[in-house]
Amino acid sequence: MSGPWWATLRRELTLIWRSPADMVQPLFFFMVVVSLFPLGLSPKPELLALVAPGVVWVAALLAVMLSLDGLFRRDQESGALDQMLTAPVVSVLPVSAKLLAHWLLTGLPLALMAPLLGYMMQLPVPALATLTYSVLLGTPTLTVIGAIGAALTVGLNRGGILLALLILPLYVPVLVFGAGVVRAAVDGSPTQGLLAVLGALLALALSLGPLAVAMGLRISAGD
Amino acid sequence: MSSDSLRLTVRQLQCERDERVLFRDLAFQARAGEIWQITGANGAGKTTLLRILVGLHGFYEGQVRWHSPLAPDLLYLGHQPGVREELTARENLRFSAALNNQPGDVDAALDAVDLYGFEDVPAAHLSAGQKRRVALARLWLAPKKVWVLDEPYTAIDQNGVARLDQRIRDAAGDGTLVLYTSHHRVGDDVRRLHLGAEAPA
Amino acid sequence: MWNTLKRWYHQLGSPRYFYRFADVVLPWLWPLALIILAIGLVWGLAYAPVERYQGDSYRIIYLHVPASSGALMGYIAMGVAGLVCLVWRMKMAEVMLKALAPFGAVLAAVSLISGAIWGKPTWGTYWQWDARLTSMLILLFMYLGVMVLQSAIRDPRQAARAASLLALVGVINVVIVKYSVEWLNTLHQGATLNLFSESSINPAMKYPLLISMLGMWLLYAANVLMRARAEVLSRERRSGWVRKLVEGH
Amino acid sequence: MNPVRKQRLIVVLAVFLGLALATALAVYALRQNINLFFTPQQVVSGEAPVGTKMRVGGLVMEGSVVRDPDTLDVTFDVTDGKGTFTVHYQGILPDLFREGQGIVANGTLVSRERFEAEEVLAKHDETYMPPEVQDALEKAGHPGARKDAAGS
Repeated sequence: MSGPWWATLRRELTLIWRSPADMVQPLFFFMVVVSLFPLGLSPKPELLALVAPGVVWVAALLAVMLSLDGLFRRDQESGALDQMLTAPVVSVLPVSAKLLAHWLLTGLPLALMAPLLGYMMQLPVPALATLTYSVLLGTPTLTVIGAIGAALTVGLNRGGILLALLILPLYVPVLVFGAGVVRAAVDGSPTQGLLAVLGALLALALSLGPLAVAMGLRISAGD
Repeated sequence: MSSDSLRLTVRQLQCERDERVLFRDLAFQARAGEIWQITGANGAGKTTLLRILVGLHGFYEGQVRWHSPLAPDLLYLGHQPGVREELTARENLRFSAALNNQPGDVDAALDAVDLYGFEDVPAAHLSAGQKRRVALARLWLAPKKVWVLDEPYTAIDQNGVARLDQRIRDAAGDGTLVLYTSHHRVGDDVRRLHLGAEAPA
Repeated sequence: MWNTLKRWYHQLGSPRYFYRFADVVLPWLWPLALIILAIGLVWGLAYAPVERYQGDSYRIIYLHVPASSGALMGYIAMGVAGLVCLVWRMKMAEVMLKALAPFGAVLAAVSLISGAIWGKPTWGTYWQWDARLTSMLILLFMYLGVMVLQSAIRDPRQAARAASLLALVGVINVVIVKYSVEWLNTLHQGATLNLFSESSINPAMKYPLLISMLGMWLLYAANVLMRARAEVLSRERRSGWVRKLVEGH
Repeated sequence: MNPVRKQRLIVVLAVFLGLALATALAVYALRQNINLFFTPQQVVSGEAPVGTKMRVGGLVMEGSVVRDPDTLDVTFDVTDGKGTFTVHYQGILPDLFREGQGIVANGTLVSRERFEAEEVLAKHDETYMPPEVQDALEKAGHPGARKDAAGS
């Protein structure tokens, strides 16, 4: 039974690996957006440290969202998506493999980049670990929720802006707790409880999200 | 033929799309070993009919009944070949084989569709006809009981057409039900289903 | 009892029967809703006693609370319609889903605006990123999302199914958003009306509130029925009964 | 068991496992007092960590408000009947701020008795009544006239 799942994972990793732009662009976007804030606000360290949790988190959130537009589009245009939906597998399996591959090559790099950007935004060093954990726990949730929107808009023109309208309201809880836990770390407050909330959101997204994505893809195919 | 070879029953099928009735009161029964050619003008609903039959399109009225679970028996080739340009011919075929639980010698199948020597070429460098052949190579992997092929002859050269004809007839001889859309006729014993001549409502 | 309910469900599930039902009910429902809402509002705005601390400014609850409750219930109803639509593929659920969204969005906007007007005298600001205010804003965004998605997909049935899934995900989201922004910041008072315990509002103020709430819900229902009726006609325009209806008049 | 059925079973199990994990994590989080909101009782008993940012809430004690006429400095006591501590704040207080009213303050706990507020919000309580009714209630000594709003 693991055949189709592993085959999909391997295929997705190969696909993203062969078009590195898909992988590099969100990361680059993340860095550029965060760098704009000191220029736009003021380079004062106290001010930057104050807004840093929110800035880094909003930038990460937008980077994940932008990376999702192409998640199913090229499969849909090439007809590969129809193959996946007619194959004798529960479509949640290839979908979950796709999401995992996508997160590994886009979300994970964001989490690894986050402490550097946090440092540039004058976050105190002890809070950087919490920032990394929060992005690590939060980005898969963002990927899964965003994939629901991507699945529903896959066949539509101008899917990009529509995707943003649909999924940004759904991103609110992750943003609130993601930035909140970093702020708590800056203030020296305990963070385990808030990280647990991010974990709970992740578990919820992982258990129901792929089902919704698979259903969204079927709906977009015409069912 | 006996009734247990009955695979598909379609009754009073009606489908509308974009303010237009594509077909109405469509009814037929298909059995194992039969070859069905679906014809009709462009836009007559051939692709939509196939998508309804394989369960991709759900907005229709009437009844479509497969007499045994379809998914494990189905080999569906859609209007687009389903080949990703970033992957090589072999990688593409391997993935569909794994996804569809269709074991078989991937290289031999690529050979059979005249892609010998192109196995490791990324599909982006293949012609339209060659891409379709990558998809068609699945017909030479482990057999399935139902083939649903949307325009399999598109962009295929004469040599390839003859081979495909032969393959379809062989499979039908082994009991596979083949439904395909095309203007090309495989042989005299092929059943025809013509869509169209339906007055707009 | 159960059989009656089941019969209703099936009858209202048929577009033709629904049309007849809406046709009979609507001419009564409109004026009834408007009259009840007017009574509630006039009573509340002009005749109910002033509040001890807030003076007259509290009177906006007679618009604010009915609008907020309507917006919230409308979204939940959309989620239910979405579930029915996805699981049982019922056509009337698709119609209802589409009909519920616009007025719900309007109510969410009314709730935000009236809340802002109220916020100025009580909190000293038109806008605060308070839990309930923020939740209502997100609810408005999610209403808009469902409407935008629906309008972006050409096939009405496909659009309805896509919107169903989004509404269903949205219902889960509303709950989590509510919880998360409550963690972030809470200023808004607790709920005034409570089904299970004694309400913390004086009866002289409560009755006009209940009446205007009833009026607002009826108005919403009338709006939904009207929209659903129009949608049914447009979807079924080629069927025999609609043609007969058009020719008959 | 045929493969698709087996896959379905695995998916269902995974979903239940995920939901159980989500519930467990949520329960754990709820026990951690993640919103760092403390009542006067918790402040006085030492349950609230001194030196960290937090939110406190309670009723402004009658007769405790001291305003500096020259600066915007104000101090007042906050209580919930089980504990009392002093809040210091510099800035303009909201209109609804008055003695006996519920408030929420954001700031830092300096010691178990003193809270340095960065922001004071008047928590408008959810009880609505006409002034005459409140007078009557107060005369009768009815406890409902001063409902604890901050604790709710």
